Amino acid sequence: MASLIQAIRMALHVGEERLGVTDIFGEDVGPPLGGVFTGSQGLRTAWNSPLDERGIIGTAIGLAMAGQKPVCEIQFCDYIYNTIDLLKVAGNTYWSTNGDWNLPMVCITPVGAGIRGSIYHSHSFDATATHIPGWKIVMPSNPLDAYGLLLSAIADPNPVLYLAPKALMRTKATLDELLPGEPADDKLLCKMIDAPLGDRSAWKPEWPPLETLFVPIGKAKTVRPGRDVTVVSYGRTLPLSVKAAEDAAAEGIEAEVIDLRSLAPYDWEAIKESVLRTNRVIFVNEETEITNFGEHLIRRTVDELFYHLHAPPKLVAGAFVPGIGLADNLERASVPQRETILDAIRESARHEP
Amino acid sequence: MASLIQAIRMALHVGEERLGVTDIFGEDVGPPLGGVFTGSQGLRTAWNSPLDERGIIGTAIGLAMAGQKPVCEIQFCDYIYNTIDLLKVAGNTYWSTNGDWNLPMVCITPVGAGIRGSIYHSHSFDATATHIPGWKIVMPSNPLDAYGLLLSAIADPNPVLYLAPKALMRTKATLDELLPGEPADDKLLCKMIDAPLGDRSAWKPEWPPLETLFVPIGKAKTVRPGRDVTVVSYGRTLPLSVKAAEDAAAEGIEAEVIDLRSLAPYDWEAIKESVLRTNRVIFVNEETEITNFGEHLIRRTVDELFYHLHAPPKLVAGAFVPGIGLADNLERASVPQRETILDAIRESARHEP
Amino acid sequence: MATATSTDKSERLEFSAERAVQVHDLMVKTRVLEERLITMYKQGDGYFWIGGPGEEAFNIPLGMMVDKGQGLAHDYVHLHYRSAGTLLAMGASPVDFLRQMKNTATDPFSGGRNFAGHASIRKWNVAPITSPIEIQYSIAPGTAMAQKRHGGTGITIVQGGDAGTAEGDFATCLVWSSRKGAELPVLMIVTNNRFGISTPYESQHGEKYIADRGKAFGMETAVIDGNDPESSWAGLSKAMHYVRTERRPYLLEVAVSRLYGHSSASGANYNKEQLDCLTAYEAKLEQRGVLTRAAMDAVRERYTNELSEAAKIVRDEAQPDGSTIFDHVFASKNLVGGEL
Amino acid sequence: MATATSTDKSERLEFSAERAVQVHDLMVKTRVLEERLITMYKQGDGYFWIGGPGEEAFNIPLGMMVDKGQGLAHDYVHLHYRSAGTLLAMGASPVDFLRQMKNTATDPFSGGRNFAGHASIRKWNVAPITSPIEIQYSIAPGTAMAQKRHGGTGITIVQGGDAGTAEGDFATCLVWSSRKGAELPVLMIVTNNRFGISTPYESQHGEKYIADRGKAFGMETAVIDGNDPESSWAGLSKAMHYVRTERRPYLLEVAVSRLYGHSSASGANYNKEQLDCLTAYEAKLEQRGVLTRAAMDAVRERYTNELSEAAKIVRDEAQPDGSTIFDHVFASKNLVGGEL
Ligand SMILES: Cc1ncc(C[n+]2csc(CCOP(=O)(O)OP(=O)(O)O)c2C)c(N)n1
Ligand SMILES: Cc1ncc(C[n+]2csc(CCOP(=O)(O)OP(=O)(O)O)c2C)c(N)n1
Ligand SMILES: [Mg+2]
Ligand SMILES: [Mg+2]
Repeated sequence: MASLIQAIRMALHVGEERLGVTDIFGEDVGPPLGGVFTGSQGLRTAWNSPLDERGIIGTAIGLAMAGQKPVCEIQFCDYIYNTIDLLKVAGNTYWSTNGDWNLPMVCITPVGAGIRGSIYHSHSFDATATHIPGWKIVMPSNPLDAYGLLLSAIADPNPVLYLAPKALMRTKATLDELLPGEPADDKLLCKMIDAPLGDRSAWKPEWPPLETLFVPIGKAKTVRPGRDVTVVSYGRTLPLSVKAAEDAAAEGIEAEVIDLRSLAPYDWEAIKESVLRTNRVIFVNEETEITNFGEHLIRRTVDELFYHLHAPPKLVAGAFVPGIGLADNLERASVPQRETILDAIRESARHEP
Repeated sequence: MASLIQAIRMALHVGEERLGVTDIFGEDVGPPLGGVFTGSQGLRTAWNSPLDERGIIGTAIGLAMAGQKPVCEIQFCDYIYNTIDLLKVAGNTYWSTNGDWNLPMVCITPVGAGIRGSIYHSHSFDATATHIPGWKIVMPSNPLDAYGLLLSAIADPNPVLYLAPKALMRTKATLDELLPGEPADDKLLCKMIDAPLGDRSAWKPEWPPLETLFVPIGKAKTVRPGRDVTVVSYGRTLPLSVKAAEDAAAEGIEAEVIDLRSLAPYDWEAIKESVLRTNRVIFVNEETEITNFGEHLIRRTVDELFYHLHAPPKLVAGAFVPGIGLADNLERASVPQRETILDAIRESARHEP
Repeated sequence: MATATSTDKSERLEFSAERAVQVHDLMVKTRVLEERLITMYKQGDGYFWIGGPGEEAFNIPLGMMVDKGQGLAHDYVHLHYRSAGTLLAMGASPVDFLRQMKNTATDPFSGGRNFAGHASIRKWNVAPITSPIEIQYSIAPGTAMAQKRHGGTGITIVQGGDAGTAEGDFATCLVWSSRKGAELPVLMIVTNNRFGISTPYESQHGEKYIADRGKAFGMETAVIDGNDPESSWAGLSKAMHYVRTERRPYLLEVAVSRLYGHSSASGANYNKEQLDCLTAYEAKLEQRGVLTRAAMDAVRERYTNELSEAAKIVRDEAQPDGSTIFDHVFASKNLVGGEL
Repeated sequence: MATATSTDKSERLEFSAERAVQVHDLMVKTRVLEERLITMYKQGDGYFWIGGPGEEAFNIPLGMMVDKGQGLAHDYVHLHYRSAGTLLAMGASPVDFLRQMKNTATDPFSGGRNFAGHASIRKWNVAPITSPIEIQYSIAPGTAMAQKRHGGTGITIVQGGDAGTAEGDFATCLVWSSRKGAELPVLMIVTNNRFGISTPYESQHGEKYIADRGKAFGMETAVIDGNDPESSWAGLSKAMHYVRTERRPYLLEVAVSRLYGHSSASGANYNKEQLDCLTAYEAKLEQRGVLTRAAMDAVRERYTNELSEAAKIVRDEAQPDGSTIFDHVFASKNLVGGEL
């Protein structure tokens, strides 16, 4: 049973061996470290870049132009904000050239709070990212999706942004969600593919006989059925939403929880189908709440489903403050908690139209 | 009667002479050009910077730290996207230092479409900007507000972003909206303060005896009263909205038009008061429409005014495509037109709940 | 078109008459194209002009010496908005520049979406020319890295202006191209016209030569006169030969003129104070007896007529339809990966 | 604390015994502080540690030589996250670093908001230390410009690591500091520990010396040994004297050690392979007869006790309340402009 970060690493391995990945690179991505979250340990094409995010995105664009398949990493999404112009260029190149140059590149970046990362290791990036046209954007919340979305991202001929929820990196798959080919024994898996502590110069991973699995970009997944209220989330707040739904169930409220998984394009049909049944909807993410992607989803909801709503659609998101403070009290007050989500579920479900 | 860009220039002059502005700088901001839109012609403290937006924002931060009052310019907001990290830092410094360092700086940048500016001279910046905490953000739609908002921005102890709608730069004040101290004769004004063509090395402007006027940041203005539907806009789409409201009036629909003027903080009370009367609301801007600031306003509307709405709140905004194409057809299809706004007004006003 | 082999010849100070005639022909062709574009702008047949008159004596040798083709064996070319000469020398058709100027649906570079001078020719490895100054320098290491890995003699050429070197992207290219043991076959070119829009070089640069910035990185550098095609050819020969064979970076600074100001935004009028490389080269050719005044006038007349005809064709071509804005947001095929 | 005047003295190769004792005292104080912070992290009294053990022999002379004060007549100091030594030498109190480590409401630098090592001391012109690598180099020209205009001897000092020089911001500082006729009084310092987290210098740099990057800009440069306080002092004296009096930039590269790895994320364990500047300096002082082993042990014991007491105090201090996240989003007064 792989952890989410092991699933990423295995997908990168399959990408290298079977999907033509030529370069996995970024700061500390190559040996000896193999990524600050271990995501690129033991990979054949992984290399360390200069400490220069603009160079990383620029070089990925250039590699893609030259017919390579780069997967680049921005070490933390907190440090991606000096590259927005380049991300916009990557997203507009196919369009600006009227279809002359596509750019098959993947950019992975860890996002979100929940690890006491203070101001610069807690950012979310979904609001900024979803405002950049021309990128596909995915965000897994479990190892199987982490694996299958990354393979789809690699296979895609467009720039794909892969937002990896930092706080879920060590989340394990469940037994019924094994990656195709991975051993069920997680100790064994660690022994096979985790780099040892200390000197690693002679170490080589022993990859399990993995099969490809493509989680389609643009497809949501209903992770908990329910009739009373729809909760749409992704990334770190997805498992929180599930827990809040379980709490609500104890009070007799059955919340349906949808893992959006792809933010661009996103699965509007799945949201719509659910809201048409529950007539109530909550969007949950941990981004700061002004000009937030969840607000787009609310706009679309009121645009298309206004008369099906039995309660105002709700957003549960991060406080609009300049950073997430280090102290536990500050972090908890800044991003959605299980209780905040539960409150929203209660409020929506019990709302009398 | 000043044009909008002359109003900016005169505000900068008053800023220099009476509000302590020490540096007006950016690419081509100093002599001989005085700004690509002439906004900084003849100003005492205007100077040309290297072609380096990161240096411009960084230096403005440093100048502010050192007790100066910098007004920097990013020549077109299309070129601000490599500085988002620095803008975030400017916005979070007061908070991150728990109130130790405030940063009194103004950043002016021209925004928007409407001048056939193609992919890189047509961007809007309000979605990205409103997602950055710690900045105040203003956007005038007429010369008087351009003047009064800029003076308020200069006087503010915080970073203030001043979005100048490119297509309105030559919009003239009306006679009842003269700047305090400016001559009513616009030819005379041009002669006094516009740099001559050709060699300008010996030229000096002759400034009219201007008075300060502070349009408070955070205060909207109702530019057209109406009982049937509220239209909230700002910048270039504000006069378009007024025209669409006039068209609607010919059909018997009385639209109230609010010029938001400040995007952060924004005047929620003004919106609320109006929507409580009209029960219908349309938000208009020209930014691309996914994760758009108007969607935030819709979210807040459904959060607080859900049961007062007699029609779904609407967003009229730019198409979510990677750029605004040069050809006239492309530009028209990409950003709101008078007719699109009129359609939305009709649809909202005639909507039967 | 020169191939990798022919450019590998070491520099020659004198041109053959044949090459001189060819260069002159392309210089005139480029100048006439730019003048036509300016006329179109002034007559309202386009919203904005920016281009390269004054850079022909460098850009044309550059285009002639590019190893043109598709894929890693050939050169990748990352240009900026003054590069029509380079592209004409590579074989591009002037009419396509008129199309982009008039933003017709037939514009092969952008389908009427982008400003004049923003070409994109994937089949020749010509990267899309973009408006944000200097980002091509952050992108170039990517194509060069792929070429280094591939082997052969293909190189990456990246070009931009003097003012733009203040952007961090220029430094990015220096850093990424010169990493020890991972040096890249990049020819970095700075065409120095001593202006950024209205801002003079002297007021913004502490460097005597921009090229000197390469030295700390162990890069070969040179400063050449780009107002003369023969000195351009010699400088480019040397630089290209080095990059092709050593597979290491080279920084070339080139003095050029800006003959019609920055762009249509600054009037697009001929500036008599700038050295005109075409006039200068014509004087040289006449004096050397390579071409007569009459012959050169004939060349100009031919292109003037050609372009005037081309403009008529373009005038009748359709504008793109508004509904097409949603086309090409996402690709369904990996074109750069060889899918057809 | 050295004033501008004392640092203006030209470099001296030998320290007075007095200064040596003072430097040693501060080196020990800093080291003991860092060790205490690491212990706190390891005991769960903090979430993350990053700091400067291994840089004391440079950072302390730097702090001693800063012209400390508020406003344009004094130095502005833009540091990074390994700078506790500099700040202690300027007179900061170690207990405040413990407070930030434990993110208490009493943390004077950020009120429990920011990571350890992210100081901010406006009253001494110490700019807020931020996490994004290298942006201080884009900010520094602003304070320096104000100082240049103001006159006097106040300078701007900006410091960062070796790997970070790959960011465009480092080039921005070179460009903006050296514009002809508008040169800025900036002392650019690169503390080169030859690592960026796990990535060795050799793998990412084509430059033999980072300092060489200043040369193209006409900047004075030097490379010095930062593992010895006396060579640091000499190098800093020379550099500061130049910047203070010439009002022009200077780029100083300093070789330092990284004694406890990158941060707590890499274990924060003592690395025996790195040169320990404190051990080395103590050997020197003992050999010279300036201090005995016993005296030096006493210094360490004193600070160890002091810090252990301080940790106890901090342990009982309150954490910030969740409701305070909305404080300080906007300022109502222009503090930097002198409003009180
Ligand atoms: C990032 C960015 N900033 C600003 C501009 C606006 N702009 C267009 S051309 C130009 C001057 C470029 O000067 P230089 O690099 O010397 O090239 P030249 O035009 O002289 O060939 C500027 C500031 C831009 N296109 N991109
Ligand atoms: C812009 C940015 N990118 C990445 C990081 C993550 N990061 C923190 S420290 C570091 C290495 C810094 O190396 P160097 O500049 O040599 O300084 P040192 O830590 O060695 O003193 C990295 C990559 C960051 N903080 N900021
Ligand atoms: Mg130039
Ligand atoms: Mg280092």
